[in-house]
Amino acid sequence: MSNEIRTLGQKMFDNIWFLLAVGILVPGIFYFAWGMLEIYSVPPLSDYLKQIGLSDLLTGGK
Amino acid sequence: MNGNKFSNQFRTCEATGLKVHLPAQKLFWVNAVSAVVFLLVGAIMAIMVALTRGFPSAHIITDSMFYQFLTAHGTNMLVFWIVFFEMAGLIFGATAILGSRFPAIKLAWFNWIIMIIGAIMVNYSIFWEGTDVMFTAYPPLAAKSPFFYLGIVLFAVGALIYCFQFLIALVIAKKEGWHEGSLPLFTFALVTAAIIAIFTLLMGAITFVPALLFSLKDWGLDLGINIDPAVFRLTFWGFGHSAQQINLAAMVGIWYLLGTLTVGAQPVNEKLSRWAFFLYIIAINLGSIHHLLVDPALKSTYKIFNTTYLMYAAVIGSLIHAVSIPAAIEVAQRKKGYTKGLFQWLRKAPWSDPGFSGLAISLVMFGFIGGVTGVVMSVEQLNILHHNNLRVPGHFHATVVAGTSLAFMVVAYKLIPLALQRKIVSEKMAKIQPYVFGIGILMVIVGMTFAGIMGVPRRSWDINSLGANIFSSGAYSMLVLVGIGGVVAFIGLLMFIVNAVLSVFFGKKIPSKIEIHNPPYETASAKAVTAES
Amino acid sequence: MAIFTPKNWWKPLHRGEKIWVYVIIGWGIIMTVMMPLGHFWGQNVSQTTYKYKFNPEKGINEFETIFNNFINKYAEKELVDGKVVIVEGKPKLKTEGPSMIPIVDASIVPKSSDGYVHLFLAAQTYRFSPIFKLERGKEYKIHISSFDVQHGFSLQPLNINYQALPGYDFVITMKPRSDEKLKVFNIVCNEFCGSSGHHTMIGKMYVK
Amino acid sequence: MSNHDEKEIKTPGTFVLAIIFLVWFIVIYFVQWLALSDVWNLN
Repeated sequence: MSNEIRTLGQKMFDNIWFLLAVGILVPGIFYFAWGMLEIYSVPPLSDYLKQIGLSDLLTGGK
Repeated sequence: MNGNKFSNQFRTCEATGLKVHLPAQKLFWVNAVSAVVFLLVGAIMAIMVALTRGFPSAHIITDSMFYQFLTAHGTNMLVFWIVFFEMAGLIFGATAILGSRFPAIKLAWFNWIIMIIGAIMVNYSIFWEGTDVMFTAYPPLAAKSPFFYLGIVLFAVGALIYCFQFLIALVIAKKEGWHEGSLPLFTFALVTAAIIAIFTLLMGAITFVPALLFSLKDWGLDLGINIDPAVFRLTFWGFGHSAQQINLAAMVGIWYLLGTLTVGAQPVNEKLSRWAFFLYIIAINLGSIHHLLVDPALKSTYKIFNTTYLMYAAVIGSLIHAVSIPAAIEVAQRKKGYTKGLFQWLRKAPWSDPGFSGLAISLVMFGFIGGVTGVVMSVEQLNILHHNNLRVPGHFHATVVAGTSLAFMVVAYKLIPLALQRKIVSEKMAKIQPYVFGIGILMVIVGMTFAGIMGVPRRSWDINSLGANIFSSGAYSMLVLVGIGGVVAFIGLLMFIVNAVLSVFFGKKIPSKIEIHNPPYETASAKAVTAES
Repeated sequence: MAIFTPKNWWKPLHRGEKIWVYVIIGWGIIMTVMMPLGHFWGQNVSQTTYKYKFNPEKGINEFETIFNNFINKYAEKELVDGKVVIVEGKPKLKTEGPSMIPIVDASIVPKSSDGYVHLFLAAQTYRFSPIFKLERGKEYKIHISSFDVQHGFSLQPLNINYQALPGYDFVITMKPRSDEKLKVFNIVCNEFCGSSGHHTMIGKMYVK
Repeated sequence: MSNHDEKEIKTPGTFVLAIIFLVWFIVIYFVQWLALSDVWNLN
């Protein structure tokens, strides 16, 4: 019974720890890690305004 | 019967022959009953919210009450009702379906206790402290006290331990010899749900633990933490939307289960169905990005890559189920002799069985409305027409309410006799309940979707207060449809709640044999134990 | 059955199943290609974002400074007999509506060195400020951000929706179409921003 | 358990339903793109 031949695909799908690892890693990398990288690489506004010649808006202002 | 170390008390279900682990049955009971209690709270909130939105000039409740109630509606329905029911489902799928025992019963009780404390804390914070930050709780908007965040964290921790316990229960079932070979498809669906849930709850921890620490300054403990709104949104939706993908996986599993329980359907091709679940596991959580498609801070490459779910892998998964479930039913029905024409099998299906009618309504509404609108609104460019207007609730009422909640309700009609040994009090009411609820919620969905197309924002107490002539009269009549549909759906929901509660407490008890069972299969570890003793 | 399992279920698909799988994979590819196509034909949602220091508890944030300078410079002033009215040493601004929203005529804002007219739109509880007067057929870069909590920017009746976050300046290129007949557009907040006034939060845009 | 392994399974009804669904899906999808092109011109 237990020593019957099962295909590799069936073994893969029967392995819940493999499924768990895939299910955490794929969204963990593509969604979460990449997203955090995007957010932390947003350039600062003041540099941009200086670049387009609006630096006079950056000071004073009350 | 000679017991070995693994033997446990079981009850055999007369109708199905399934063995139910007795300690697990109690756990199933508390989780299912908790789910229905929070469903009732959410339902009362739902009718108030629907009437307020449907008839904005009537001002049925005040503005601050409306936002509190909407917060309560979201959290109780989307989190407490559904997750408690899913925990009950995990226990059922790991024990009764496999004929196995549930390990670490005491830990499981501990999980339930912290989940219930968490859920009560959140409701306390909403109703007594007036927290009205919505289900989303975007900072810098803050709840009235740390109880709100603490409640969510506690609830999530309890659910997370449950998920791991479920996975371990499967390993134990095999190791001790309760079950052999591959998992049944229904349990495989629950594995998918549990894996998605683990990712979800980890993201939930990353989101709400900092929010909790930040909010501790209300109690005089300033930890100097700042929460970046963009980061919160990213991690929150990793939690908030993935939580709905748990529902999806659990619901599809229940569809297969209902197909089996009602017409004896068997999956036409196990490999194909399992591939579809595997596509969910790898790709579906990327879809959380579609809440952030019109957000600043994220660039198009990232948005497009994620919102395609790895080239629509998850959508392909759903389209596979969309065919393999009806195909399984068709094959089973044709075998019974309903072979005339294209659709005799469908016409002669048991439409008066809530399990079947609920399955059909849930499948059609989920697919034709929920799934299609979901894919459309998660196209990066098209999202600009959808973001935060009433089309979004229109979409998720089709998926989570007409799809998941209805499937959960009708499977409850099957599980109460099977797992709780109680007869359903009113079979007649159960028969019409899916139709009443389905019609009501369809009106809500249509109303919301078309009002959203005409620009009506979601989460607004009274769109008149923006000024006259901002929205067309068509938008107002669509809101009326939401109000009326809300009433009908509420009646349908009450029919379920009353029937389920009465059955669980006062239903006729179904007698069944209680016996000590040994694991039916010999395994290496079981042999080792017998050798020791 | 869904509750029992055959031992070896890794079996090839039937012909009908195979066809269906090919069809849906094809549909998936079509949908995947649509988004980059739209993107490269000019439908870029996520144009540009810049971040700034946002710290609501420690006084005024950077965007507020920029915004105040912008308003002081370009907002329409109250005139009496052709002279600007001065209140407490400051020129009094022309405002509209109960929440006293200043008005900026975009035609007096000069082009920046990148060739665009840059306009600043602030969302705050519970108003959008200022009211812009735009010209048909001209392209503008509108900086959208929030002073306090998260807000939604929903341009009605076009039903174009964006998210406004504090700490992030979302720069959106907008061009009122030359064939557009509407003269008044409303900006509705569609992100919950507070129970006492979220449903009243509205701004306006005029197109000449 | 599954005893229809060898012979070809015939599910014409499901096939029709699936085609109806796919057509509905495709129509809704492209109608939305048309709606978008109405408010957002392509360059």
